[in-house]
Amino acid sequence: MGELIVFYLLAGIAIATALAMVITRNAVHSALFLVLNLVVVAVFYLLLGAPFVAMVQIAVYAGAVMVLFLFVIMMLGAERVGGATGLRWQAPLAGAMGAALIGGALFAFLQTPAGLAPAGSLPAPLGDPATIGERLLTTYVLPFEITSILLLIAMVGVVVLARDSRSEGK
Amino acid sequence: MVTLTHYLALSAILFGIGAVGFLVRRNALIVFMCVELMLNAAGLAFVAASRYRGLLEGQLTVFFVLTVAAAEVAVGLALMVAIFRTKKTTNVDELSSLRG
Amino acid sequence: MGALFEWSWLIIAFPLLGFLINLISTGQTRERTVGVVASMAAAASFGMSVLVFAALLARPPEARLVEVSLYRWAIVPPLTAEVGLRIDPLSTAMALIVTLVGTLIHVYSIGYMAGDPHIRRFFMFLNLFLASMLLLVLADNFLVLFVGWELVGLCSYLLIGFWFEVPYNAWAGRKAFIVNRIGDFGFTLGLLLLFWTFGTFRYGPIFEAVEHRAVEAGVVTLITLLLFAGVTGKSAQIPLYVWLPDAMAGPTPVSALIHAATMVTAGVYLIARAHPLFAMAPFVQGVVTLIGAVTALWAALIAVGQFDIKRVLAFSTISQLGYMVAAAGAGAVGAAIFHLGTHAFFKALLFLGAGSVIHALEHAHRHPGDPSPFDPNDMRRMGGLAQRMPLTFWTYGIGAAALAGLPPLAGFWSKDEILISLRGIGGWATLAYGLLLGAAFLTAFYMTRQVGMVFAGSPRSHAAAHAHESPAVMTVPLGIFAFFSVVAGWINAPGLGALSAWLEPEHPPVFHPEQALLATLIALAGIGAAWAIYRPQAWPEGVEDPLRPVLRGFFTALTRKLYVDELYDFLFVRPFEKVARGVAEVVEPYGIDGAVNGLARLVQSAAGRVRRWSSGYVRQYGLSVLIGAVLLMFYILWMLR
Amino acid sequence: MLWWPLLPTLILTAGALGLLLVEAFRRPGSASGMAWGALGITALTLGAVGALVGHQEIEGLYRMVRWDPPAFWLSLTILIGTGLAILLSRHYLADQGMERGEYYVFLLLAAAGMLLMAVAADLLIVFLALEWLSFPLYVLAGFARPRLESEEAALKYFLLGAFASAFLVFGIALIFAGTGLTNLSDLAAWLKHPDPGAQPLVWMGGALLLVALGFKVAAVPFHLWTPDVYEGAPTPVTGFMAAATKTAAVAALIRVFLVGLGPAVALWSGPVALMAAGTMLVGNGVALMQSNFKRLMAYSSIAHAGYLLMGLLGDPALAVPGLMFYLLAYTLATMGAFAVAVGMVGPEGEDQSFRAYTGVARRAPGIGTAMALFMLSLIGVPPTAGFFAKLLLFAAAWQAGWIALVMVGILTTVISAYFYLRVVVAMWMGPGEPARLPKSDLWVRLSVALTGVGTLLLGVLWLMFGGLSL
Repeated sequence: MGELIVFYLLAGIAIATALAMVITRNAVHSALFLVLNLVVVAVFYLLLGAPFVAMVQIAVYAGAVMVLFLFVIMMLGAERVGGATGLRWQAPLAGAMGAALIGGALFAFLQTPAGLAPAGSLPAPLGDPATIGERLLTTYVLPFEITSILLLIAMVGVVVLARDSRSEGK
Repeated sequence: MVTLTHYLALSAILFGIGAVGFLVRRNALIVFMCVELMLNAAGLAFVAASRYRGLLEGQLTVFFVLTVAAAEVAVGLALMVAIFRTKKTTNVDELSSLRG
Repeated sequence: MGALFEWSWLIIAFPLLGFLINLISTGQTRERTVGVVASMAAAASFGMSVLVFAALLARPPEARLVEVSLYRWAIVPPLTAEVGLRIDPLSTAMALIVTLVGTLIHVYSIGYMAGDPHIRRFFMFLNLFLASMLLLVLADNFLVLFVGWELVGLCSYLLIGFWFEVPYNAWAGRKAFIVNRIGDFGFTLGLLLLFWTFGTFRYGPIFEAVEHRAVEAGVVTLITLLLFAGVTGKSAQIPLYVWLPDAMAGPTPVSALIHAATMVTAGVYLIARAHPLFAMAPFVQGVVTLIGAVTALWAALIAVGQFDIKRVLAFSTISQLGYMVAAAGAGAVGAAIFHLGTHAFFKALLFLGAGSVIHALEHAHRHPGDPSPFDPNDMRRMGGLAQRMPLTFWTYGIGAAALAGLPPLAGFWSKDEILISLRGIGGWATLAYGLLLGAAFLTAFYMTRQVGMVFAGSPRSHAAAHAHESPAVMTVPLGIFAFFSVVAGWINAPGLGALSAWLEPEHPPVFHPEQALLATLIALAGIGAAWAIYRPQAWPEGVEDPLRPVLRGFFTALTRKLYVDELYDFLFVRPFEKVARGVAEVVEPYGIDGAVNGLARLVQSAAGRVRRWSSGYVRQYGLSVLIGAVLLMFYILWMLR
Repeated sequence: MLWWPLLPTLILTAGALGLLLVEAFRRPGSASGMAWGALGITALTLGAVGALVGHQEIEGLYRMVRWDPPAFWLSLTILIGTGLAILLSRHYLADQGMERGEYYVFLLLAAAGMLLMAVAADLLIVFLALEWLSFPLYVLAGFARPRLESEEAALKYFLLGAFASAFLVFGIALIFAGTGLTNLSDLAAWLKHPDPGAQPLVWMGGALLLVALGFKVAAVPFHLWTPDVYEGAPTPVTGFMAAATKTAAVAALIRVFLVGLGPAVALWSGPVALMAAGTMLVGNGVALMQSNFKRLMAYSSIAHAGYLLMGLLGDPALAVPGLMFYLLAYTLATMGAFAVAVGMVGPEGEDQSFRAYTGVARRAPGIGTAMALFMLSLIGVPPTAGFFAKLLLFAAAWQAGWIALVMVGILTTVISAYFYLRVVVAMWMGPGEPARLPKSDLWVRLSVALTGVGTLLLGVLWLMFGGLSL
């Protein structure tokens, strides 16, 4: 029972921060609400026996990535955007479609008896960094290497995109 | 008792909110943040499933999704900065010269 | 002897080789060389055809079917197609006709096209056409036949628009293309249905299955009907004949070879080839016979009111194709192919003769440096050419008489056999018989009219007065064709019957003296009636056409081709245009001719609405993705019920 | 631990990274050396692919990747598209003043991601390969920076691509939640004896995967990004996206839907058929309205996505070879058409409206003939490769009972003749003298010639595709 209360409490915060992020006008506030949301999800990860992923979530996502976001928002002065839009039906239709997506998904999940199963046993050492590290270098060595290449591509891509082509002087 | 269905429902709600946000916000940066929210929702579903199935694979997959998302953020923000230099805006509705 | 058949693919390979040689030869090649190479390729193909024919002739009649496997298309189990050649009496007869006529017209083109800056392109297309036509004829399955069918069509469009600098020519090429697409749409469906029904495209297994009645008659009826849709396009039958008159925009040798002697007969060949299928669908046979006969009469009628020397011949071709289709539809394959052969010779002769006249008039007109516009095809500007171009006149006269059906020329025998074959079947065939007799009268009439207008009397223009006989490279083929136009009918003459025995050993040709007499009398009546109206003495000065006062308004209708183009415009093009304009403001940045693009406009108006989705807004694109996702999800939920 | 299936990807990646080093240290100046290097690496990779041709099935690296005959054909097609894109780029980059060596690095990296997609045997690899091939494409689409259209194209592609990949990840999550599996072969085995309690999750996940892959292959209603991105991106990149990316997306569709979700075909065939029909109709229909060549080719690429989707539904014994053949034929014709388009670009800028093509063929008949050939192949007129390709896919769909869909396919093929021929008509018969003639750049000419000959020859050589199956 206590478990359930904690879940609903955290879920409420997660949904509230997500909604706030979408609704608030100021981009800086949006980013901060997203950070909150990411932290709440990290707490869920801890509850679900995934301390390593929770740490990565906090460090990489809530930490580095969102700082980058905030930095760019500040740099561009893009807290608010002006200008009218010609898309009159966009927001109501998008809202309706989003509601339909959520409603449909919930309906399907409720029809899934397998999903109602109690938590399986995840032996404690499985979620810890050592086990994950071992897996990363055996079964998941290929995705691991691919990810490193992806990071490299992103890095070079950023350099290419950010370099001011007008002042290259080639 | 908290079941997998609870977690999946929560992740679907977060995913839906993110998708709607993508479609209603005009600031490219927020639009992109909404994508992060959606990926985050998917991550929650993975970890929960991992827990309820007693498998580690879900957690590992989230690790990869997180890393790739970080890389994607880098590319995306660089792109937005580049456009801002040319067009002085991050309003996606003003970037609609290509059409038809 | 068997080894020779293994080499029969050379028939197709020679023209292809000519095409390739001219393709890779440098631009500096002398234009004469180009023509000679192409002609030699065609001649080699003819030689090979003769060899194969002789080899087949040496066999006993029941063994005259050789299937040469060339290529095993080991695709995947359900679709195994073997590419091979089918050497049998029908295909060798066709190959002989195609290569012989083709070779002669290649030679003629050397003279006719001399000086054209794009002569290399011309001969390349001509050789490619020949190879494609032979592929169509010699193929042993419907799929390869279709490949050839499309290839000859492609060559035809390219050659109709050969002088594409003139917008009309380009338009004519496109019209031919699009009208043929309509027919080929049916053809494609027919092929798919055929494959679906029989599990193969090959003639052998299909005919075997038909023989054993292994398929339902209803399906075969549908298949043959769809195949016939393709025939109406390619062989210019009602209602899709409208492209052929405009196809005369191409150079004259092209008109002679492709649009008279060979390609347009592909439809007749298809019916003959698929005869076992058609035999199983009596209803379709009736439809084919009747459409052929109506086309024959209809086109002959329009030919009476034409002034363009080549257009008369074009409508005549449609009419004669109607004869062949009617005969093939009635199951008289021998008669149909016989007429196909004789028609190839005398119609090629007529076209080349017309080309010779046009050539002469063009040169005579250019000579004094007169800049005024002049249409060398207009028969109203001719007259009195008999004295100035005697060779052309005599050969043309022979061709005209053969077409009119005067004994003992070629057309007489073949037309006679078609008429006989339609007798005694009863029902629709009797009606067709009557229609074809009427068409025979009109044929004699319009050919006499043409000869009278072109060659008799006195010149009606400066150019006609100064015309000279064409060079030998053009007149010699005329002589050769004239020779064949006289004798080609004899191979099937009574007592000999060689061709029919070759094609259909079980059906020897019959000769009814009273039928021959009737046909001759009808032809003479047509000639007499025309001569009464068009003889120089009866033709007062300044009258455009002495027939006009006789027929009045109806003559105008004939000159306007009985308003069929206008009717199609009214029935199909205009409504589409109206709907299209009403629904959306279609921006048409590139002028497309309304005559053929009505369907496109309709689609465009619908597309205009869809296009508004591409508004340029990222968010809207995203919304479309989300809507798609929701639709997919609800489909899944619906399946989960 | 068998890593052979990765050999082509590895060679290409290593080569690309080597080029990146060269670029970092080379002196400023013409980047043609980089183009030569990229070509050489592509050729080397082709050799590696060729070395693997005989192998029927290799599963490797903890069953993450798998080599089989489709992998061979997909890799071959991707590399051909890549090689042609490199040939087209040199002249274009120089003319447009964006001659930077990183361009080739990104081209090769994108191709490496596509090669990975061709051998993917696990949903995780499908996701990573999709991102791998997308990152360089985002950069390449915006490579003509600071030209605004190029940047706009890049941002649109990026935002929508990220949006779609979120659907992909969520879809994989749902499938994992339902089955605990991400391996595609295991998934197929699971679906043969499914746990009914988990089926809704799996099917929902499948639907979301269809969204993401439908986006990548440009299927209706996920196609809207295509024309804008194609128009704005540098022309050789557009060609590369139209040809190679399409191949990679089809590879993903084959892997996920024919291998992984194959046993559940009865469930997804309905929506895929609707998508195929809608894609053929919309792609060909809206193409009629276009007056810009690049947008026309974008709608052409959408239309062909429809035919390819139809291929997913066909009898696999026929449809899979059909898809391979179709992709090869489509790649050749599309890259050929883009080669002509690149040839029309001069230093003064780029005009891709039909007006710029008016009468060009009369002055350059070789180019005009080749373009006519490409357009005929895209329509599917025999004897070009496009005809046999369409024939195979139509026959496969017909065999599987999708007769109405085949009818739509034939009908839209007829419609497509109008707009493809408009290009040919403008080039051959358009009024007036051409404003500009194609450049006599050897590399561009070479690609036109290669694709032209290929389009013709492929029609004859399709017997090579015998015995090819999943």
